[in-house]
Amino acid sequence: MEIYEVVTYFTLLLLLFSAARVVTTSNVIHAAISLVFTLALTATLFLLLSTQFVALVLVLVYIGAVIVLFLFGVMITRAPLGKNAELDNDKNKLIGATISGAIFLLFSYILINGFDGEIVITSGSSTELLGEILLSRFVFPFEIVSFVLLAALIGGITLARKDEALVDEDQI
Amino acid sequence: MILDLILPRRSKYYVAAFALLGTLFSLAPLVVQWVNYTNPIYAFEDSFVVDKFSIIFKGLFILITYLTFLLSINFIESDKYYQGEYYYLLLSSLLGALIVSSSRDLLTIFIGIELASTPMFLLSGWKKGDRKSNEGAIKFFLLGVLSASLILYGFSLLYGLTGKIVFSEISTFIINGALQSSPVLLLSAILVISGIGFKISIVPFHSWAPDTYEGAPLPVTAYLSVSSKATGFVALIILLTKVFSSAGESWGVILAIIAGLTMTLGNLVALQQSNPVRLLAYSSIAQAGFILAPLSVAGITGNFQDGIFASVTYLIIYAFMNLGAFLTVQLFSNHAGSTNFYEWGGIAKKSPITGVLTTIFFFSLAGIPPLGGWFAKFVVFRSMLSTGEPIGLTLGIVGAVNAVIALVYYARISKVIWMDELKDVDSETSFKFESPLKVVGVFTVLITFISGIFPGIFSYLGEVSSIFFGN
Amino acid sequence: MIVQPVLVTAAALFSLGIYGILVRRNAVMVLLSIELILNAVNINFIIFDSMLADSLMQGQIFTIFIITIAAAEVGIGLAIVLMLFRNRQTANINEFDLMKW
Amino acid sequence: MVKFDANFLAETELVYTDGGILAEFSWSLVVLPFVAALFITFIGKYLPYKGAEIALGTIALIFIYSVSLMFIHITEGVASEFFVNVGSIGQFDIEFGWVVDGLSIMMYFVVGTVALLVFIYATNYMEGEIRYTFFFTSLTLFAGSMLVLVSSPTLIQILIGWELVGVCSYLLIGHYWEKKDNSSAAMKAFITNKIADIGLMIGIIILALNTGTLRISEILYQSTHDYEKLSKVAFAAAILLFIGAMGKSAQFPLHVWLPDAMAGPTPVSALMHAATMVTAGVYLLARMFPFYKSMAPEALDIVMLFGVITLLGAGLIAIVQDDLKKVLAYSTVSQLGYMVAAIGSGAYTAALFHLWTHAFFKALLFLGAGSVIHAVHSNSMLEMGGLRKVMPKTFTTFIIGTVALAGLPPFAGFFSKDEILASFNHEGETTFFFIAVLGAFITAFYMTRAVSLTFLGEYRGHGHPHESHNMMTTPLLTLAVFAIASGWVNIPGVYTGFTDWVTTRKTKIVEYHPESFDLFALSSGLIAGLLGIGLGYYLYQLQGSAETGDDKIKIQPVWTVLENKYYLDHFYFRFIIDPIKINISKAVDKFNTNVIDRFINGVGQIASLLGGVVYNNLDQNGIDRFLNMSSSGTDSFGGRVKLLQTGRTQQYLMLFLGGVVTISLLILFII
Repeated sequence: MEIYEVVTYFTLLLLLFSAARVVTTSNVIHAAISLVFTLALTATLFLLLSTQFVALVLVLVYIGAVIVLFLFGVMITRAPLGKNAELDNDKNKLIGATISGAIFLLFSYILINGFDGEIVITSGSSTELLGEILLSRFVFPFEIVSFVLLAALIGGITLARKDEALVDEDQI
Repeated sequence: MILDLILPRRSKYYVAAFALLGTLFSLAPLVVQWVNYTNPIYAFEDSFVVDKFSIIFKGLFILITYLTFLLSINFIESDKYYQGEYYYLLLSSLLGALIVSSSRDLLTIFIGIELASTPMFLLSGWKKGDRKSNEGAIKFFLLGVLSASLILYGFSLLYGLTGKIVFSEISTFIINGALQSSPVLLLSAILVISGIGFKISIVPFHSWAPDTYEGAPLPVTAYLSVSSKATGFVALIILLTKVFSSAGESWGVILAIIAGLTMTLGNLVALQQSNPVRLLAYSSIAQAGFILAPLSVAGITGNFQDGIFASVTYLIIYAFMNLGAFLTVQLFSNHAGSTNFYEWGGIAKKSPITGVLTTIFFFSLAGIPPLGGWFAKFVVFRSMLSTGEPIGLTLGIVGAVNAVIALVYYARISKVIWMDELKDVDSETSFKFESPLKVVGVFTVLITFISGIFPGIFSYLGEVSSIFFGN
Repeated sequence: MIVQPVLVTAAALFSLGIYGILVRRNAVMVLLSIELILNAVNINFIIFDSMLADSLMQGQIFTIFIITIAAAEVGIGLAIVLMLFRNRQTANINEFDLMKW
Repeated sequence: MVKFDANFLAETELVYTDGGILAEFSWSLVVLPFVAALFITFIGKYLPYKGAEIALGTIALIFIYSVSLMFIHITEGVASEFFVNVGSIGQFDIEFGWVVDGLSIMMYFVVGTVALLVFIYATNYMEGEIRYTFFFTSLTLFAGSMLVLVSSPTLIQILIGWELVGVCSYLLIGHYWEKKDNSSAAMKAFITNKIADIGLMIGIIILALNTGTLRISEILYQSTHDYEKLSKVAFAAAILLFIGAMGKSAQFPLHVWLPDAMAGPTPVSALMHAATMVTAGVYLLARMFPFYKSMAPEALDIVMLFGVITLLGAGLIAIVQDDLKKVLAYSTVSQLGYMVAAIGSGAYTAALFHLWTHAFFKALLFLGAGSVIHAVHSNSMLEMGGLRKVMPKTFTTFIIGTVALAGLPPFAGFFSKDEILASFNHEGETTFFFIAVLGAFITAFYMTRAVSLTFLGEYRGHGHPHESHNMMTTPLLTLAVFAIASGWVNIPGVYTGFTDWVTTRKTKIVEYHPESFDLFALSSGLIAGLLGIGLGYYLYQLQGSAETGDDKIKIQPVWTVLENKYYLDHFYFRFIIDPIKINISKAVDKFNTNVIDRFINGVGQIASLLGGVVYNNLDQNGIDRFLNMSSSGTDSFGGRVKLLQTGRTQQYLMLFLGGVVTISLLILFII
């Protein structure tokens, strides 16, 4: 399993690196692309853990749809493209770093002490079984999630729609 | 059994009246359930349950939503907003709340919470042209998503620790494995409390509330401060008692501190407010502290029955009186066209009935008998003091001080509307008090009075909470 | 292989996301950071699922739901940002401070 | 100090009748006012007398009912209680109900009588005032709330009545709410009372939790049977209940609301300061007396201490007041101090007896003052004087009230004050006894001052005062009869009916009661009273007229004293280092006639100076400033706290996450 472990650690490192890029780069597009990399690496990790279906969903939903949505959002809000020093709020950096650092230390302390299990790789495709469980045991949440999506859809369309009649007079 | 969950779907027909009817009809299965009730019914391998606790809360949620609809009718019509979408989103949120009250596993409760809050993100920004509304929405949304991810992280730790997602199995696993004081469990409890603390707007997770309340359309604000908060509390009660009950001593102390802070901060800042909606926002933060207090004491002592009873009683009474308070604020601010209540001097003379209603609701919030808020405070104080624990006593004293502080601003607003000089005496604008709003007023006033004078109706709750904790 | 390194990586992702939402000015960037956080949660669930060799695959199912809901959240978030942008011509969340105190 | 006396309670297996149908229907006493208030609100405006007739009729019914209850109580002795269960919380039953026993019947009678007379008076007094109908609604509610309180067999009902009284007083004090002062006075009363109410509420909860019941009779039974559980918390509970009583009965330092409450219309002041509201605290202490006596005798000492402080402090303040109603207000506080101190000393009957007589003569004095104020359209005694000629009826009745308050025989106050003094003497509380005697002296002094300034001398105001309408003087005359005769129901050695009335309870209270007059107490009280009157009369009457003989300068001594007070107000209290010395030397300068003169004047000066010191530094400035400061303190703190709310989303997020981190660190590494 030597190779396997090396590959996993390498993935993790890359994951960390690209995640750091997401929040530190001063280029909007780079941040979005880094997020794509992060998600792709996550999917790789999932594949390594032989949870193929989830990896697939991640790739399809996130990389296929969400990121496109993000890029779309970036374009539409005319966020300054290219390098831009204005992207970060410098005053917050120190506090932000402190808080996130504290959270990281705290979490890793607890996680390292709390879990010491081995990863078990179940070989073979589990997708069929997953689908079965999803539609029997978890059919109720499955139904409900459709409501969430529908609500988001309806609300999102309503809010994002341009609507001259409703624009307030007092806006600049 | 699930009929009451399916019924709200009718709202897809986008008609206000139909939504109202649908909501009312959905009460019917609840009544049937209540009458035929024998034992809790479980479904989906114990992840969904119908017991008296959930029935009561479903009834509460449906009633509140019904009243919110009534509040909304005029608002929506007057501004020509998207009616159908509005009602659909409110109903989705209701559905989420209903699911939360019945869910008994991590996934279901999470989806319930999400379904309850996602539509609210949208609704709080419903006044599209209003920048305050937009701003409230983005604040609400960002903090909401953050809180959801905290809850999720907490859930993932729980899952990792126990490998289970059904509450009863988790808690059995924890007790069998003697994991009560495992740091992982505690961390996950903290994350879950923080995440839900956002929904119930307790300090320090409260900061979105005043801004969002101020920006959102008033009926939505009323719904946020009542139903959304109640949903959060139900989720918190379920999670704390069904999952984390064995670690009660740890989270009890923290919750007690939070409750004390929440009351004090909410009240002190409320003293400063001149906008009635912000005042109500801070007051509802303070009230959340009162609801939380018995729960925290219960965590320390392990006497959940008492604590839950007090919290639930307070929550239910609070729901109706706060809704009423929002109603009157809506009426007055519509009339006065000003969001500074110091400019409302003598406004009650324009509509004495509304003035009386305002006074009733605000006094009830302040805990003056024989109004419902008094009984609620009594129960809460009782449960805080009954333990004899130093923390309970301290919290009782903090609560007592706060009850006095709160009276100052509650009484101030009713003083202003009655006793200060009438501004622009000659303005001829007639006072509008539409009939749907009247229904709300009558209903909430009735509940406020009945709960104060015949608190006996809440004795059922004692039974209910014991059953709830018994299974 | 042992789980700790993966868990710690997830925690790091989580913290980085938090750093992002605290530091980024542009609302869209904040949304990106939130995606990082949710991704950290996903990794957690999957890793626990593998660690426990859960026959019910509850972790995987949870992850699928989270991905779905995250997609919904992104939609909502972008709708709100869009609305804000239309009214104020900026997506800088620090300029949204009409209401305070 | 107070010795535990195991025999003060005699177990009686209800040797009294249950009062029959009359007692059974006593709930109507409580329900009637509320129903009436509804009627007044909704149809009052359309009636010929704008709702006053409903209020009057209701109170008349209550009066008749209470008289008949009193009658059967005197003939048969009634002690019974009735409960209606309205639900339960946990193991507690929440019950409302009504209790019919000596104590409550006495209170029904007092409330009924005084309220009836005040209502009659008010119909005329308030004529043409704004919100006439609303005034009667709240007045009826006020009386009704008081009845809720005194008829209560359970602590929870007491709490409800307690708060209701507070709310109604808020409405009534702020009746002329167009004036800012009035509405702030109402707020002050409301909030001060609320502070005390919270104490009461917590005390009640503690009691209930440790006895498992909310019924007063059960708690009293347990407290006399030495229940282990109760005795542990008894002291705390007793003190908390007393805090509640302090608020309502205006005991130091929670008395600040009462003088301000004078902003309300005079009939309200009369009702509030005589029969309702302020008696509630004393009533509560009396109702819980067996509990205090057997479980928390140390708490009784504290009660007594506060009572004595109040009676002396408020009495001194009353001396320097120029506002007629404020004199009476501080006098009420002082008399309440007597009652509370009496309860504290274990003199249960004496306290209630003083409550009983005080209710009548204080109502009389207030109504008389109202009559005067109505005539001269001013509260200030500086604008009165010489009114005895134009208002003979008011003058006569006011004099009767004054003498009754000053405690001269055979007026009511004499007997009740004497009984309090006698029991102090009996208990061996020498210091407190002399303070109380001093209090009696002060009482007589300031009342004489008030009478002199108001009725004697020459008229100094504007306008043309005239005698009030019969609707106002009739209640005065009736109350004057009570002020004379109400003391005769409890004359040691002659007739002690009152003792039997109020000790007739489910568990009969047996306590020390003098068989005959305690001559020492009697004479010291009497002498103090006479001295006070004499000194007052000398200072304010004789001296002024003797020196000049001129009408205009007849009021010279008044001016002198007031000038000094003015001086004190604005100068002395800023440089408080040696006020007494300068003042005495000034006094000496002014009155260098003879030694006695000097001495007498010195006493008068010192008394008023002391009063001024107490008033300006402790009462108005000290406590007021403290209250104001604490409220502005919370305000400014709130102001600072609200700065957290910056409106910036990211700072909210920081607060949020910072909170999570802090909590995690706390919970994981500290707790």
